[in-house]
Amino acid sequence: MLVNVLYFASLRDAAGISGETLETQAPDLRALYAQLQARHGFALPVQRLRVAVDGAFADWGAPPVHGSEIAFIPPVSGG
Amino acid sequence: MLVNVLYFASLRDAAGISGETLETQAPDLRALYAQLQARHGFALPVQRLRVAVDGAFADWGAPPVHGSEIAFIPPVSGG
Amino acid sequence: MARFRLSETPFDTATLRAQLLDARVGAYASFEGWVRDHNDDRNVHGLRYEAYATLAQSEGEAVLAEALATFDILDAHCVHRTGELAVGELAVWVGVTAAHRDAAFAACRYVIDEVKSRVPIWKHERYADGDAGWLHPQS
Amino acid sequence: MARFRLSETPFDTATLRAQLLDARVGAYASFEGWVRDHNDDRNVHGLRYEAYATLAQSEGEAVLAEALATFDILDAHCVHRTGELAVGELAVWVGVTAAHRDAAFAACRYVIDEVKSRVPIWKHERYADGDAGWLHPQS
Repeated sequence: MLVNVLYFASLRDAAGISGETLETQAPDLRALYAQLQARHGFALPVQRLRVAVDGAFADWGAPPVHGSEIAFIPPVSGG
Repeated sequence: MLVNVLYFASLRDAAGISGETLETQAPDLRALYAQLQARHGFALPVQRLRVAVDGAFADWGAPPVHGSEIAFIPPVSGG
Repeated sequence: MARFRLSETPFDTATLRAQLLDARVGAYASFEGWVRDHNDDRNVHGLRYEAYATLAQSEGEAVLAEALATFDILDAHCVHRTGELAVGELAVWVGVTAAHRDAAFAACRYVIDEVKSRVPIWKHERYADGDAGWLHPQS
Repeated sequence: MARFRLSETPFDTATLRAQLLDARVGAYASFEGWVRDHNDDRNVHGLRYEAYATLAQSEGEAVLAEALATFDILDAHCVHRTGELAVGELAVWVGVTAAHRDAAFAACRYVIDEVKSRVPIWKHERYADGDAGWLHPQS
Protein backbone atom coordinates (compact mmCIF):
# COMPACT_ATOMS: atom_id res chain seq x y z
CA MET A 1 0.00 0.00 0.00
CA LEU A 2 0.97 3.65 -0.37
CA VAL A 3 1.41 5.89 2.66
CA ASN A 4 2.55 9.48 3.08
CA VAL A 5 5.27 9.92 5.68
CA LEU A 6 6.26 13.22 7.35
CA TYR A 7 9.64 13.95 8.94
CA PHE A 8 10.29 16.71 11.47
CA ALA A 9 13.33 18.35 13.05
CA SER A 10 16.38 16.05 13.17
CA LEU A 11 14.55 13.32 11.23
CA ARG A 12 13.97 15.74 8.37
CA ASP A 13 17.59 16.85 8.43
CA ALA A 14 18.75 13.22 8.35
CA ALA A 15 16.34 12.24 5.55
CA GLY A 16 17.02 15.44 3.60
CA ILE A 17 13.29 15.64 2.83
CA SER A 18 10.25 16.77 4.79
CA GLY A 19 8.21 13.78 3.65
CA GLU A 20 7.74 11.13 1.06
CA THR A 21 5.11 8.86 -0.41
CA LEU A 22 6.19 5.26 -0.29
CA GLU A 23 5.06 1.70 -0.82
CA THR A 24 5.17 -0.44 2.32
CA GLN A 25 4.28 -3.95 3.44
CA ALA A 26 5.22 -3.25 7.06
CA PRO A 27 2.81 -5.03 9.44
CA ASP A 28 2.74 -2.12 11.86
CA LEU A 29 4.00 1.44 12.32
CA ARG A 30 6.95 0.23 14.41
CA ALA A 31 8.17 -1.92 11.56
CA LEU A 32 7.62 0.94 9.10
CA TYR A 33 9.85 3.19 11.21
CA ALA A 34 12.51 0.46 11.37
CA GLN A 35 12.57 0.28 7.55
CA LEU A 36 12.85 4.05 7.21
CA GLN A 37 15.44 4.29 10.00
CA ALA A 38 17.61 1.81 8.05
CA ARG A 39 17.07 3.72 4.80
CA HIS A 40 17.79 7.23 6.16
CA GLY A 41 20.10 6.50 9.07
CA PHE A 42 17.87 8.02 11.75
CA ALA A 43 19.75 8.23 15.05
CA LEU A 44 16.63 8.31 17.23
CA PRO A 45 15.43 4.88 18.42
CA VAL A 46 11.72 4.16 18.13
CA GLN A 47 11.44 4.23 21.95
CA ARG A 48 12.11 7.98 21.93
CA LEU A 49 9.52 8.78 19.25
CA ARG A 50 5.76 9.05 19.10
CA VAL A 51 3.78 8.40 15.96
CA ALA A 52 0.72 10.16 14.58
CA VAL A 53 -1.68 9.09 11.85
CA ASP A 54 -3.78 11.66 10.01
CA GLY A 55 -3.08 14.30 12.64
CA ALA A 56 -3.78 12.26 15.78
CA PHE A 57 -1.40 10.34 18.03
CA ALA A 58 -1.48 6.62 17.24
CA ASP A 59 -0.22 3.31 18.54
CA TRP A 60 3.03 1.83 17.24
CA GLY A 61 1.29 -1.52 16.93
CA ALA A 62 -1.33 -0.22 14.48
CA PRO A 63 -1.05 -1.37 10.86
CA PRO A 64 -0.39 1.30 8.22
CA VAL A 65 -3.53 2.35 6.36
CA HIS A 66 -3.43 2.99 2.61
CA GLY A 67 -3.38 6.69 1.83
CA SER A 68 -2.85 7.80 5.42
CA GLU A 69 -0.46 10.52 6.59
CA ILE A 70 2.04 9.10 9.06
CA ALA A 71 4.18 11.48 11.13
CA PHE A 72 7.14 10.42 13.26
CA ILE A 73 7.38 12.75 16.24
CA PRO A 74 10.84 13.21 17.78
CA PRO A 75 11.08 14.40 21.41
CA VAL A 76 9.52 17.87 21.45
CA SER A 77 11.27 21.03 22.63
CA GLY A 78 8.77 23.86 22.46
CA GLY A 79 8.41 26.52 25.11
CA MET B 1 5.29 62.45 77.13
CA LEU B 2 3.77 63.43 73.80
CA VAL B 3 3.35 60.89 70.99
CA ASN B 4 1.77 61.06 67.56
CA VAL B 5 -0.67 58.24 66.86
CA LEU B 6 -1.92 57.15 63.40
CA TYR B 7 -5.18 55.30 62.72
CA PHE B 8 -5.92 53.34 59.56
CA ALA B 9 -8.96 51.69 57.99
CA SER B 10 -11.62 50.66 60.53
CA LEU B 11 -9.65 52.23 63.38
CA ARG B 12 -9.75 55.59 61.61
CA ASP B 13 -13.47 55.24 60.95
CA ALA B 14 -14.08 54.41 64.63
CA ALA B 15 -11.90 57.26 65.92
CA GLY B 16 -13.25 59.69 63.34
CA ILE B 17 -9.71 61.05 62.88
CA SER B 18 -6.65 59.80 60.98
CA GLY B 19 -4.35 60.56 63.90
CA GLU B 20 -3.81 62.62 67.00
CA THR B 21 -1.06 63.95 69.24
CA LEU B 22 -1.59 62.93 72.82
CA GLU B 23 -0.02 62.87 76.26
CA THR B 24 0.54 59.39 77.64
CA GLN B 25 2.05 57.71 80.68
CA ALA B 26 1.43 54.19 79.29
CA PRO B 27 4.33 51.88 80.18
CA ASP B 28 4.27 50.13 76.83
CA LEU B 29 2.55 50.24 73.43
CA ARG B 30 0.07 47.54 74.46
CA ALA B 31 -1.15 49.69 77.34
CA LEU B 32 -1.30 52.72 75.05
CA TYR B 33 -3.58 50.83 72.65
CA ALA B 34 -5.78 49.71 75.57
CA GLN B 35 -6.26 53.36 76.60
CA LEU B 36 -7.11 54.43 73.04
CA GLN B 37 -9.36 51.43 72.52
CA ALA B 38 -11.36 52.47 75.58
CA ARG B 39 -11.51 56.10 74.41
CA HIS B 40 -12.53 55.42 70.79
CA GLY B 41 -14.39 52.12 71.14
CA PHE B 42 -12.11 50.15 68.78
CA ALA B 43 -13.60 46.73 68.05
CA LEU B 44 -10.29 45.09 67.15
CA PRO B 45 -8.47 43.42 70.05
CA VAL B 46 -4.75 44.08 70.36
CA GLN B 47 -4.04 40.44 69.43
CA ARG B 48 -5.25 41.12 65.88
CA LEU B 49 -3.13 44.25 65.39
CA ARG B 50 0.50 45.00 64.73
CA VAL B 51 2.18 48.19 65.83
CA ALA B 52 4.80 50.32 64.09
CA VAL B 53 6.98 53.10 65.47
CA ASP B 54 8.47 55.70 63.15
CA GLY B 55 7.72 53.62 60.08
CA ALA B 56 9.05 50.24 61.27
CA PHE B 57 7.23 47.34 62.89
CA ALA B 58 7.78 47.35 66.67
CA ASP B 59 7.13 45.21 69.71
CA TRP B 60 4.01 45.71 71.81
CA GLY B 61 6.18 45.57 74.95
CA ALA B 62 8.29 48.56 73.91
CA PRO B 63 7.75 51.79 75.87
CA PRO B 64 6.43 54.81 73.98
CA VAL B 65 9.15 57.28 73.01
CA HIS B 66 8.54 61.02 73.26
CA GLY B 67 7.86 62.55 69.85
CA SER B 68 7.59 59.22 68.04
CA GLU B 69 4.97 58.31 65.41
CA ILE B 70 3.01 55.26 66.51
CA ALA B 71 0.80 53.44 63.98
CA PHE B 72 -1.71 50.74 64.88
CA ILE B 73 -1.94 48.29 61.98
CA PRO B 74 -5.23 46.41 61.60
CA PRO B 75 -5.22 43.10 59.66
CA VAL B 76 -4.18 44.00 56.12
CA SER B 77 -6.22 43.27 52.99
CA GLY B 78 -4.18 44.37 50.01
CA GLY B 79 -3.94 42.40 46.78
CA MET C 1 14.68 52.22 41.16
CA ALA C 2 12.30 50.89 43.77
CA ARG C 3 11.14 47.32 43.19
CA PHE C 4 7.93 47.94 45.12
CA ARG C 5 5.72 50.90 44.35
CA LEU C 6 2.33 52.26 45.31
CA SER C 7 0.38 53.95 42.55
CA GLU C 8 -2.50 56.40 42.97
CA THR C 9 -3.32 56.08 39.26
CA PRO C 10 -3.97 53.19 36.87
CA PHE C 11 -0.66 51.80 35.62
CA ASP C 12 0.48 50.03 32.47
CA THR C 13 1.71 46.48 32.91
CA ALA C 14 3.22 46.30 29.41
CA THR C 15 5.70 49.03 30.36
CA LEU C 16 6.44 47.42 33.71
CA ARG C 17 7.05 44.09 32.00
CA ALA C 18 9.36 45.69 29.43
CA GLN C 19 11.47 47.14 32.25
CA LEU C 20 12.18 43.61 33.49
CA LEU C 21 13.27 41.99 30.25
CA ASP C 22 16.84 41.52 29.04
CA ALA C 23 18.83 38.92 27.13
CA ARG C 24 19.37 36.72 30.20
CA VAL C 25 15.64 36.22 30.74
CA GLY C 26 14.24 32.83 29.78
CA ALA C 27 11.11 32.93 31.93
CA TYR C 28 8.74 35.70 32.95
CA ALA C 29 5.95 34.94 35.41
CA SER C 30 3.41 37.55 36.35
CA PHE C 31 0.36 37.84 38.53
CA GLU C 32 -2.37 40.46 38.52
CA GLY C 33 -5.18 41.01 40.99
CA TRP C 34 -8.32 42.59 39.53
CA VAL C 35 -11.40 44.08 41.15
CA ARG C 36 -14.16 41.52 40.71
CA ASP C 37 -17.88 42.20 40.58
CA HIS C 38 -18.44 40.01 43.63
CA ASN C 39 -16.68 38.85 46.78
CA ASP C 40 -18.00 36.14 49.10
CA ASP C 41 -21.29 36.17 47.15
CA ARG C 42 -21.85 39.89 47.61
CA ASN C 43 -22.10 42.18 44.60
CA VAL C 44 -19.22 44.65 44.69
CA HIS C 45 -19.66 48.10 43.12
CA GLY C 46 -16.15 49.35 43.76
CA LEU C 47 -13.49 49.67 46.36
CA ARG C 48 -10.81 51.83 47.86
CA TYR C 49 -7.31 50.84 48.90
CA GLU C 50 -5.62 52.78 51.67
CA ALA C 51 -1.96 52.30 52.58
CA TYR C 52 0.36 53.35 55.36
CA ALA C 53 2.68 54.53 52.63
CA THR C 54 6.07 54.69 54.35
CA LEU C 55 5.73 51.28 55.97
CA ALA C 56 4.08 49.73 52.90
CA GLN C 57 7.03 50.88 50.81
CA SER C 58 9.66 49.45 53.14
CA GLU C 59 7.75 46.22 53.79
CA GLY C 60 7.10 45.75 50.06
CA GLU C 61 10.80 46.21 49.33
CA ALA C 62 11.59 43.68 52.06
CA VAL C 63 9.31 41.10 50.41
CA LEU C 64 10.99 41.58 47.03
CA ALA C 65 14.47 41.41 48.58
CA GLU C 66 13.48 38.13 50.25
CA ALA C 67 12.29 36.77 46.90
CA LEU C 68 15.62 37.68 45.29
CA ALA C 69 17.56 36.05 48.14
CA THR C 70 15.42 32.90 48.23
CA PHE C 71 14.83 32.02 44.58
CA ASP C 72 17.14 31.79 41.56
CA ILE C 73 15.58 34.77 39.81
CA LEU C 74 16.93 37.78 37.94
CA ASP C 75 14.52 40.43 39.23
CA ALA C 76 11.08 40.95 40.75
CA HIS C 77 8.84 44.01 40.83
CA CYS C 78 5.44 44.78 42.34
CA VAL C 79 3.04 47.70 42.02
CA HIS C 80 -0.09 48.12 44.16
CA ARG C 81 -2.88 50.60 43.50
CA THR C 82 -4.25 52.92 46.15
CA GLY C 83 -7.36 55.09 46.09
CA GLU C 84 -10.71 54.44 44.41
CA LEU C 85 -11.04 51.50 42.00
CA ALA C 86 -14.00 50.41 39.91
CA VAL C 87 -14.91 46.83 39.01
CA GLY C 88 -12.50 45.65 36.31
CA GLU C 89 -9.59 47.80 37.45
CA LEU C 90 -6.16 46.40 38.19
CA ALA C 91 -5.31 46.32 41.91
CA VAL C 92 -1.88 44.70 42.02
CA TRP C 93 0.78 43.45 39.61
CA VAL C 94 3.77 41.20 40.27
CA GLY C 95 6.40 40.46 37.62
CA VAL C 96 9.36 38.09 38.01
CA THR C 97 12.15 37.22 35.59
CA ALA C 98 14.44 34.20 35.77
CA ALA C 99 16.48 31.92 33.58
CA HIS C 100 14.04 29.06 34.20
CA ARG C 101 10.35 28.78 35.00
CA ASP C 102 10.48 26.94 38.34
CA ALA C 103 12.07 29.89 40.11
CA ALA C 104 9.94 32.46 38.27
CA PHE C 105 6.67 30.79 39.30
CA ALA C 106 7.76 30.16 42.90
CA ALA C 107 9.00 33.72 43.45
CA CYS C 108 5.89 35.26 41.84
CA ARG C 109 3.68 33.25 44.17
CA TYR C 110 5.83 34.15 47.18
CA VAL C 111 5.63 37.88 46.44
CA ILE C 112 1.85 38.08 46.06
CA ASP C 113 1.28 35.89 49.13
CA GLU C 114 3.59 37.99 51.31
CA VAL C 115 2.30 41.31 49.98
CA LYS C 116 -1.24 40.26 50.79
CA SER C 117 -0.35 39.08 54.29
CA ARG C 118 2.18 41.68 55.46
CA VAL C 119 2.14 44.97 53.56
CA PRO C 120 -0.03 47.59 55.31
CA ILE C 121 -2.70 48.14 52.67
CA TRP C 122 -6.41 47.91 53.42
CA LYS C 123 -9.38 47.31 51.17
CA HIS C 124 -12.71 49.09 51.65
CA GLU C 125 -15.50 47.50 49.61
CA ARG C 126 -18.80 49.07 48.60
CA TYR C 127 -21.64 46.63 47.91
CA ALA C 128 -24.69 46.80 45.69
CA ASP C 129 -26.98 46.78 48.74
CA GLY C 130 -25.47 50.08 49.95
CA ASP C 131 -23.39 48.47 52.66
CA ALA C 132 -19.66 49.09 52.81
CA GLY C 133 -16.78 48.20 55.04
CA TRP C 134 -13.11 47.56 55.63
CA LEU C 135 -11.77 44.05 55.14
CA HIS C 136 -9.73 42.87 58.11
CA PRO C 137 -9.28 39.15 57.41
CA GLN C 138 -8.65 36.68 60.21
CA SER C 139 -5.05 35.57 59.76
CA MET D 1 -11.94 31.33 18.98
CA ALA D 2 -9.11 28.86 19.43
CA ARG D 3 -7.52 28.85 22.89
CA PHE D 4 -4.22 27.57 21.49
CA ARG D 5 -2.57 29.24 18.56
CA LEU D 6 0.68 29.09 16.64
CA SER D 7 2.04 32.41 15.39
CA GLU D 8 4.57 32.92 12.61
CA THR D 9 4.98 36.56 13.64
CA PRO D 10 5.76 38.36 16.91
CA PHE D 11 2.57 38.81 18.90
CA ASP D 12 1.34 41.32 21.46
CA THR D 13 0.69 39.97 24.94
CA ALA D 14 -1.17 43.11 26.08
CA THR D 15 -3.89 42.40 23.52
CA LEU D 16 -4.00 38.71 24.39
CA ARG D 17 -4.32 39.58 28.08
CA ALA D 18 -7.11 42.07 27.36
CA GLN D 19 -9.08 39.35 25.57
CA LEU D 20 -9.13 37.31 28.79
CA LEU D 21 -10.34 39.97 31.19
CA ASP D 22 -13.91 40.52 32.35
CA ALA D 23 -15.71 41.54 35.53
CA ARG D 24 -15.58 38.03 37.02
CA VAL D 25 -11.78 37.93 36.95
CA GLY D 26 -10.04 38.36 40.29
CA ALA D 27 -6.72 36.75 39.37
CA TYR D 28 -4.68 36.68 36.16
CA ALA D 29 -1.54 34.54 36.03
CA SER D 30 0.69 34.53 32.99
CA PHE D 31 3.91 32.93 31.87
CA GLU D 32 6.21 33.89 29.02
CA GLY D 33 9.17 32.01 27.63
CA TRP D 34 11.85 34.20 26.06
CA VAL D 35 14.87 33.39 23.89
CA ARG D 36 17.90 33.69 26.16
CA ASP D 37 21.45 34.50 25.11
CA HIS D 38 22.66 31.18 26.47
CA ASN D 39 21.46 27.62 27.10
CA ASP D 40 23.42 25.02 29.05
CA ASP D 41 26.42 27.38 29.10
CA ARG D 42 26.48 27.78 25.31
CA ASN D 43 26.05 31.22 23.74
CA VAL D 44 22.87 31.23 21.65
CA HIS D 45 22.63 33.53 18.63
CA GLY D 46 19.09 32.66 17.66
CA LEU D 47 16.72 29.83 17.08
CA ARG D 48 13.97 28.43 14.97
CA TYR D 49 10.78 26.72 16.08
CA GLU D 50 9.16 24.18 13.79
CA ALA D 51 5.74 22.68 14.47
CA TYR D 52 3.62 19.88 13.09
CA ALA D 53 0.87 22.44 12.83
CA THR D 54 -2.29 20.33 12.69
CA LEU D 55 -1.28 18.09 15.58
CA ALA D 56 0.21 20.98 17.57
CA GLN D 57 -3.09 22.81 17.26
CA SER D 58 -5.22 19.88 18.44
CA GLU D 59 -2.81 18.85 21.19
CA GLY D 60 -2.52 22.45 22.41
CA GLU D 61 -6.31 22.73 22.54
CA ALA D 62 -6.41 19.45 24.47
CA VAL D 63 -3.99 20.82 27.06
CA LEU D 64 -6.10 23.95 27.56
CA ALA D 65 -9.32 21.92 27.77
CA GLU D 66 -7.68 19.76 30.45
CA ALA D 67 -6.70 22.90 32.39
CA LEU D 68 -10.30 24.15 32.25
CA ALA D 69 -11.62 20.79 33.42
CA THR D 70 -9.07 20.34 36.20
CA PHE D 71 -8.79 23.78 37.79
CA ASP D 72 -11.37 26.32 38.96
CA ILE D 73 -10.49 28.86 36.29
CA LEU D 74 -12.44 31.10 33.95
CA ASP D 75 -10.32 30.76 30.83
CA ALA D 76 -6.83 29.88 29.58
CA HIS D 77 -5.06 30.77 26.35
CA CYS D 78 -1.66 29.95 24.89
CA VAL D 79 0.26 31.23 21.86
CA HIS D 80 3.52 29.69 20.62
CA ARG D 81 5.82 31.26 18.04
CA THR D 82 7.16 29.38 15.05
CA GLY D 83 9.89 30.33 12.60
CA GLU D 84 13.09 32.30 13.22
CA LEU D 85 13.53 34.07 16.58
CA ALA D 86 16.37 36.29 17.76
CA VAL D 87 17.67 36.54 21.32
CA GLY D 88 15.16 38.57 23.35
CA GLU D 89 12.11 37.49 21.34
CA LEU D 90 9.04 35.98 22.92
CA ALA D 91 8.64 32.25 22.25
CA VAL D 92 5.51 31.30 24.19
CA TRP D 93 2.81 33.00 26.25
CA VAL D 94 0.26 31.45 28.61
CA GLY D 95 -2.53 33.49 30.24
CA VAL D 96 -5.05 32.19 32.77
CA THR D 97 -7.94 33.95 34.49
CA ALA D 98 -9.74 32.83 37.63
CA ALA D 99 -11.67 34.18 40.58
CA HIS D 100 -8.78 33.33 42.90
CA ARG D 101 -5.02 33.02 42.58
CA ASP D 102 -4.50 29.39 43.63
CA ALA D 103 -6.27 28.06 40.55
CA ALA D 104 -4.77 30.68 38.24
CA PHE D 105 -1.19 29.81 39.24
CA ALA D 106 -1.77 26.05 39.16
CA ALA D 107 -3.43 26.08 35.74
CA CYS D 108 -0.79 28.39 34.26
CA ARG D 109 1.94 26.04 35.42
CA TYR D 110 0.05 23.01 34.12
CA VAL D 111 -0.37 24.53 30.66
CA ILE D 112 3.26 25.48 30.12
CA ASP D 113 4.50 22.14 31.47
CA GLU D 114 2.18 20.13 29.22
CA VAL D 115 2.81 22.29 26.15
CA LYS D 116 6.55 21.81 26.59
CA SER D 117 6.25 18.05 27.06
CA ARG D 118 3.52 17.10 24.55
CA VAL D 119 2.87 19.61 21.80
CA PRO D 120 4.83 18.79 18.62
CA ILE D 121 7.07 21.84 18.39
CA TRP D 122 10.84 21.60 18.01
CA LYS D 123 13.57 24.08 18.76
CA HIS D 124 16.64 24.47 16.55
CA GLU D 125 19.38 26.53 18.22
CA ARG D 126 22.30 28.32 16.57
CA TYR D 127 25.35 28.86 18.76
CA ALA D 128 28.08 31.49 18.75
CA ASP D 129 30.69 28.87 17.82
CA GLY D 130 28.86 28.18 14.53
CA ASP D 131 27.37 24.92 15.72
CA ALA D 132 23.62 24.35 15.48
CA GLY D 133 21.17 21.60 16.19
CA TRP D 134 17.73 20.36 17.09
CA LEU D 135 16.86 19.93 20.75
CA HIS D 136 15.38 16.50 21.47
CA PRO D 137 15.36 16.34 25.26
CA GLN D 138 15.43 13.02 27.11
CA SER D 139 12.01 12.72 28.71
